[in-house]
Amino acid sequence: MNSVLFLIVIPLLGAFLALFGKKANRIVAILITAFTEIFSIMIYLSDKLPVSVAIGGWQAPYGINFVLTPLSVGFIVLINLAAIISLFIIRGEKEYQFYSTYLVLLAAANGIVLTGDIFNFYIFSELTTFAITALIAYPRNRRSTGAAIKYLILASTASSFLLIGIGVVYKTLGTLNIADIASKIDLLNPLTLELIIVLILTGIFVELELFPFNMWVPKAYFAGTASVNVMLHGMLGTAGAYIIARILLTMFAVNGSGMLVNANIANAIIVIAMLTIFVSEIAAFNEKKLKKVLAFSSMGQMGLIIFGFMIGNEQALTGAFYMVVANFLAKIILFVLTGEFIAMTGSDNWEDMKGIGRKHPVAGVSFVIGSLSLMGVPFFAGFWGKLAVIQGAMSGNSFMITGIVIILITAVVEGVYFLKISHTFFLKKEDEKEFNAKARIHSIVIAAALAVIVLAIGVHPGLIENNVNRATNEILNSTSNYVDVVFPGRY
Amino acid sequence: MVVINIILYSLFAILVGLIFMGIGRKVSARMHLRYGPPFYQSILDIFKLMSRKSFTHNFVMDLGMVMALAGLLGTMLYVPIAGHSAFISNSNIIVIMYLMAIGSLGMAMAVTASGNPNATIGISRALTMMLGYEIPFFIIVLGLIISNNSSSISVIAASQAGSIWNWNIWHMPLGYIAMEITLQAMMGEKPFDAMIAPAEVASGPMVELSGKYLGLGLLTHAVSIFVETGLMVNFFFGGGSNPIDFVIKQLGIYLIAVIFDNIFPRYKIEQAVKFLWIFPTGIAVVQLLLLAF
Amino acid sequence: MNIMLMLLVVPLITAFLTMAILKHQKTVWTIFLAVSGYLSYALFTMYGKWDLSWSIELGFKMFGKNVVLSLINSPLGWFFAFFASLTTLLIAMFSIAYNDEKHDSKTAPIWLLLIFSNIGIFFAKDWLMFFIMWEAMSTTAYFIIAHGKEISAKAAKFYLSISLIGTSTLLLGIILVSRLSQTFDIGVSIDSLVKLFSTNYSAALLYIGLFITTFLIKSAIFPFYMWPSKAYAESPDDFTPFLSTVMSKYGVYGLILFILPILAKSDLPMFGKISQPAYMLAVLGAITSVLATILAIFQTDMKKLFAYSSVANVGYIVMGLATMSVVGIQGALFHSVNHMIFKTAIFLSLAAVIYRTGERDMHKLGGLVYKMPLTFLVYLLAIISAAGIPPLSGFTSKWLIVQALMAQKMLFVVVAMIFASTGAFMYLLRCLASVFLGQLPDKYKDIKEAPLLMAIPMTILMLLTLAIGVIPGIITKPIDAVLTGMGYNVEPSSWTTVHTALAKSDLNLTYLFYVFMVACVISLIMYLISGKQEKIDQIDNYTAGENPLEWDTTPDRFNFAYGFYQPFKQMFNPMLDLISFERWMSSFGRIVERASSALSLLYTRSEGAILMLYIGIAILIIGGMM
Amino acid sequence: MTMSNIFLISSTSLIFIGLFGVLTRKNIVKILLSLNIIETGINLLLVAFGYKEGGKVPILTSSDSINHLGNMVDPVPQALVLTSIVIGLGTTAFALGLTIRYYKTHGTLNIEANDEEEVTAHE
Amino acid sequence: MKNDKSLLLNILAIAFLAVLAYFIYSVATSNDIGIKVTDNNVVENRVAYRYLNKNVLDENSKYEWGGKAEDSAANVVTSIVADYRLFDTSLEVIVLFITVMGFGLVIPKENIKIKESTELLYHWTPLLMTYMLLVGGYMFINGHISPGGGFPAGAIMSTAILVGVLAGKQTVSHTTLKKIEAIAGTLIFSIATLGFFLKGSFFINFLEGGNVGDLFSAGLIPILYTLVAFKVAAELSGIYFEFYEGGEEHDNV
Repeated sequence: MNSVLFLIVIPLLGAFLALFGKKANRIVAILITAFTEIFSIMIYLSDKLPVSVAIGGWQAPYGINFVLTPLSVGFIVLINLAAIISLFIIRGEKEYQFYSTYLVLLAAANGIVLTGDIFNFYIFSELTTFAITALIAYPRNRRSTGAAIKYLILASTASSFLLIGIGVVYKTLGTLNIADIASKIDLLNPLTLELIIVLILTGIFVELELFPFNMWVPKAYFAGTASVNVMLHGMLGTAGAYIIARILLTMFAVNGSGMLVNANIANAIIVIAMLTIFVSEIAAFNEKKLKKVLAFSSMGQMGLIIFGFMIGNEQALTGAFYMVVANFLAKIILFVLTGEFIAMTGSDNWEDMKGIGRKHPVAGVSFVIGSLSLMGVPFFAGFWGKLAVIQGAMSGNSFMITGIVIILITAVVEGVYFLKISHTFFLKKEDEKEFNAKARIHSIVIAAALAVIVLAIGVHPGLIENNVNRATNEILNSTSNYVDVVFPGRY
Repeated sequence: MVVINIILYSLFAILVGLIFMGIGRKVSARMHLRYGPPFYQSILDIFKLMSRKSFTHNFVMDLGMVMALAGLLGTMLYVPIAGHSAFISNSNIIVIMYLMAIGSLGMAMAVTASGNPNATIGISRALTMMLGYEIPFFIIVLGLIISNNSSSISVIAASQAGSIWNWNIWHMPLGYIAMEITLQAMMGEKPFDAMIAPAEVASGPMVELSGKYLGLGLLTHAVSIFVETGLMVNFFFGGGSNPIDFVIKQLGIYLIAVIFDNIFPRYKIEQAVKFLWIFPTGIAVVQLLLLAF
Repeated sequence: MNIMLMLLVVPLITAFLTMAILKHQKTVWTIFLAVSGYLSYALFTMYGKWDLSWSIELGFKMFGKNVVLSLINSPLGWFFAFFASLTTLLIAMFSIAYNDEKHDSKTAPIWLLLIFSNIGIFFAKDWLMFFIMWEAMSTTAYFIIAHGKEISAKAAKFYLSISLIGTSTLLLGIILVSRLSQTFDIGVSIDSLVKLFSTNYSAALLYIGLFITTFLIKSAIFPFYMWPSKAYAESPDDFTPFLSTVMSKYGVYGLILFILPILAKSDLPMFGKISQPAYMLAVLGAITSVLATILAIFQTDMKKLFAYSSVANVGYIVMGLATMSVVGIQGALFHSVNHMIFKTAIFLSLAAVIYRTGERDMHKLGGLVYKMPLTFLVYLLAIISAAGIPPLSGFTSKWLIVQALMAQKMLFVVVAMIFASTGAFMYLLRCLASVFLGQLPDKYKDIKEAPLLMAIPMTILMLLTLAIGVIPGIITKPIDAVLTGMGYNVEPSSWTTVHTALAKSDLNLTYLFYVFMVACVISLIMYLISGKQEKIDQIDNYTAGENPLEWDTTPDRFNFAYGFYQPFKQMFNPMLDLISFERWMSSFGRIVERASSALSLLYTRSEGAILMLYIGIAILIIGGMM
Repeated sequence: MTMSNIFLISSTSLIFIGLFGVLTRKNIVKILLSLNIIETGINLLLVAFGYKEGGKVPILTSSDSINHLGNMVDPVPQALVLTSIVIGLGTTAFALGLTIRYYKTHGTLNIEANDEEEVTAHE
Repeated sequence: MKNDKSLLLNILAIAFLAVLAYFIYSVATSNDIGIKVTDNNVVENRVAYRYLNKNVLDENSKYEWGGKAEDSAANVVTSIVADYRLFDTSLEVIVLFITVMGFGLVIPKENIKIKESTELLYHWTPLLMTYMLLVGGYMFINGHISPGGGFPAGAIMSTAILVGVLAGKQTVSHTTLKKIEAIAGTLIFSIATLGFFLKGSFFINFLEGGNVGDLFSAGLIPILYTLVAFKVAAELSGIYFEFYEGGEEHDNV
């Protein structure tokens, strides 16, 4: 399984080659991404999982290792899917920096998910930070520059906390391997453990778009083009969900049971998740810029997913994974279509997008399907996740009940603004002017295809049941499913 | 047989109603220190009106007036007259309440079809008034129904048979007082006659009616007097042992109404509704509570 | 193929089919008619086959088991589904004519989806199916109400927000209840809630409170009584009858399906003859009818007027249900059907008026009886039925409800019922007087009667309400099946007579009809034997015979509908201000919008990004140390 | 006070100074300066984590040093610091580049209350 | 700057730091059982001990000065950076690559003319450059036996080019630097991939290492360091060129 490194090496080689490629860059990027996607699917379908890959021949915990489990490879598949979609919807000629940066981002996103070493993880996350900053800054106008530098400063400050955390981990446990740390976490002094958790969480919560760590999010989404939005959401956001599952629920878990080792911190995270849901959905309610609405909604969904993860029972975990998939698919639909709509109307404001649904009914309906899925309406993928998370939260303490109430209240707000926006597309256009640009067929086809998948999962959740169950099982029994994979025979 | 019965009962009710109206006019005149027309004047009026040429605007007027009379006649047939009825029925109070509405509806339809503003204002007032008096009326009726555990007038009337002391007027005096006030409003007598107020809206609903339409309207009014007083007799005065007894009681009740009509000024419509919802309703509620607990 | 499945699949498939050929409106609506026809027929054949069912296992685990979605043909569900689809069939016929170039709402596919969820709600056997269909219904209805119009979208937003609150409470309730019974089955959950009532009264009350909230929201019962006035008024004219008659029954259905059995089986504190929760329900129904009636009286927009009228009627139904007696439930079910029939007739005739005139404000119309006599007749009979005047159908059900309330000694509730139903005369006549009667404005001089395709369903509805009024057995027989299915012991009802719990108070409606007919004949004879009449123009009369044209003026056309009940309204003005739930809702909406803008600003300025980061770290530290 | 504690305290102080600066300064260059101070602090901290009283450089010079491997300081933090330095360098370079662009587009180096969003859609 | 808001921010910052300080204090003084951050953990309990002993592959193996070992670099830090954790180092290269590219992307392209250098600088530059390049070269070649390595070497080499630029000498063009950068980067990863084809593992040190302490030892480390040095030098030098080498400016401002 050593060949899994191709998922990192090939994009990076491509990043160097892109310096010379002129027009062929896009094709090369698409080919590379297609390769990584197919390759990751092949790994996922092969029966060799789970397996730990030692890089450079040095066994863990001494060398750096990649851990291939159904969970991580499943996320890789999703990330690469988002990547290839983001390439397809690029509009206009792009310079080589764009593709080069994109390929680095692809490698880094894959690396974040696959790596089994915490310091390696830090480097990958720094790489994504730089790549994302470059991609946001790419248009080089006022909006994107402001967004990029603010993101960079925030992310760098946060990542210095992560680095300190890693230092403390090394100082106390003498190892950098995630599985090794997970198996030794019980040896730590409780307060030292809390220090480590706080430091590491600070580092990753910025990428996870959680309130109050997420001041950069709306600006970044708003400044980025549609394809960058898809990357931010589909690659970074999905990787973020994985990070939670891996760092919080595996590395810092009690005996590999999927429960955070420090119950107080778990409660604090739930508070943060609830705050995120509440703040982001309320903020989106009156927002007129469509991209910002979607950004806020992304934050809200992330809060929901983390809420599901932190509840810590099987039902809620299943729900959270369903939600990851549903949010991944639905939000990509919305971002792809938003890009098209903005290009067509020349305006960021959704109130100016009247008549699009009448001109392109398929696009309009796909948008509706995406938003319904995000709202958690039955027949769409998001419903099952929401149902299971709420059901799982019921078994928790009064804290969780508060969370349920917040979820339900914000679901109302979310429903109102999403359907309000969706319906705007079907209004009659006031002026008879033609649209600025034509919608591209392949974007609409992508959106429609994803919408069909959302619908299919919604109607028959059994489609991804096995995959989700594998992931849930892995988190709930991380000792046997993760630590044992890296260190066979330690337990 | 039943059909003949129905026709006879209808004619009887019309006749009684018209004679009551005549007597009422006579009594009013005497109170005004006038001589007044003969007691059969209303019957003569009917013949006169029916035989004259009349004006209509559209078929709704015709339909409405016919409907109004039919509705009141239908209502009348459900009111037991001293235990007698045109056909076997339980004479359900609720049915009577709703059947009476056909009369109002028909009348309202006919006169609004004329397009006259006065008529429309009159109708709007009449319906408002109706909302005003239905509440106390129904609360009184409810008391009767609760105490008898039946919504049949026959049962209510039968429960008062025997001595004069069995009459409900002694058992529920408050209810009677409320009913008396409400009856004033139901019959459209002062102080609750804002809907026909001749000085303000030129007789309101009747303004556009002429000839046979006015005649039909008068007939409707006659039957409604019969029905309303008949209900009162059945509710509070034992229902009467024979039709003569029944009619005499009715006459008594009607005369009380006429006397009040002559001594009171007129309420404005909103004052009337407020009054009805405060005093008779309040009294009736007290009565109801006394009965229920 | 299983017929239960067919009921779901046919509308679903045709929905997607019609989506593809949306441009050909006539074809689409004809398909819509065919589907409703098929559904009505299929449901008709299903009567009596109470063992039909269908279920599917989904690959999704809850409570350790795979989730199962299942349908069952229950008498209660059949009762609602059949009459709903019958109503839909008639509306569909109307819609073919209505949706021409000018009035095309393009909602047929979504409407088919709505019908799909409609069937699902009425036949659901488990809560998950129920919820799925419920939510599908809520969201699809939003798109139909909004139907691509900006003004409608605003009204629909109102509907949507309140409806989403309803689905949220439903979801919470379902999850709580099914956790209790460890399954989604509705029957089992009733039993487990009954058990909970004996052990933990307040928790059980909270559980059913969540469900009741949802049902009340959907049926627009107080305190959620005001959304219909917005949603009904702005929805497509041919959809309004469906919204008003079928969709307001979902809540009623839910109450009968779930709440009534629980309240009936549990041992609850009593208030008089019935339990306290049921009494509360009755009081809510009473408040609804009274408020809605008062509000209806003051409307100038005819669709808003009848929206409030619908609310009031559902209030009657809830009152009937809350009696918890056979007669009351019978009355409530009967009134549900009646309301479907007469309110459809009313809204269709109004739609015909709007179709011809394009006007919704009553005071801008008038005298249409000259031009649209058939529509007028339909409307007239429908409002007679709505007012509860015998011998039309509306009377029977109202009578049953009143009888049941009196038998249960719910004194003030029954007074409220009478108030509402008397008040109904006021608003019903207001619309009649100002739309059809009075003077015809000059601009409507050339309008025609409604087209044939519209006239047919309207006539059928008119005849239906008459037939049911005269022969109540048409409805009471199926109601017997429903009541038996709910576990009540009922005598088979007769075709002509309705029974009540009070002594000697039964009523033979056919007889009543005959009597009324004879009375009609008598008064007709009186009319015929009297002198001849002459038809003259309205103007001639009150211009005292002068011809305004000779004076070089045109006769003014008057309409007196504006401020029809002005004195009455002045009485109520202080109260109306007080109870304006709408104002509360919109002020709440404003608060959310302000909060939203403030938060949005926080993100826009972002100078506090690092500060917020530190605050986040502080939350983590402090949270961890606690 | 041991050397190790001096290292720890001084590095923590550096980090605190940097954190203070990042929050309170408005000028981007000053913020980046603060970030660099944090980085220096972290590097010192990491090295201090691996520090050992009287430890030697982890470079083999003779067979003698192989026999006293326990006297050497921990080499891993030093390797981490190497990486960390490069990342810090990258951050600074990129951020400064962005700052220059920021000055051009915004006409100021202040990060305070600026609204980037008046530009219309560019897609 | 000296307004109230700034004061508020100062107070908030101090409050936060106080919370943080208190937290760290309580962590340091915690009396609970378990490993504390302030404990002086012995190196034997850490992974570093195996690096020092060079017995990662075989726990019982020993090595001697001048003998063979699994990693024959005398500088243990180098052996970690460039062998045990080579993957991290390769990614560092990417970090530098992407940040410098990002820098080049965002920096406004303005044709800045460099002032004529002084005579002294102009004439002494070649000497200076040669010296610098030599020092750099020494560092990356000897990175595995003494302090040094690819990154500092690259930085020193890039200063040489900076001097050349400042002196106005035509040393290397920007395009050449790009090419060097790309080729070096490609080679690093090609070598990594080559390991997979030769030994079945990426980033493996597949060359037969020499003896501990020898110049020609540590297998691939010197080669990789060379490549890293060239790449870093090219990237850092690129930054200077970005400043004044105006190009096609297509701002969307």
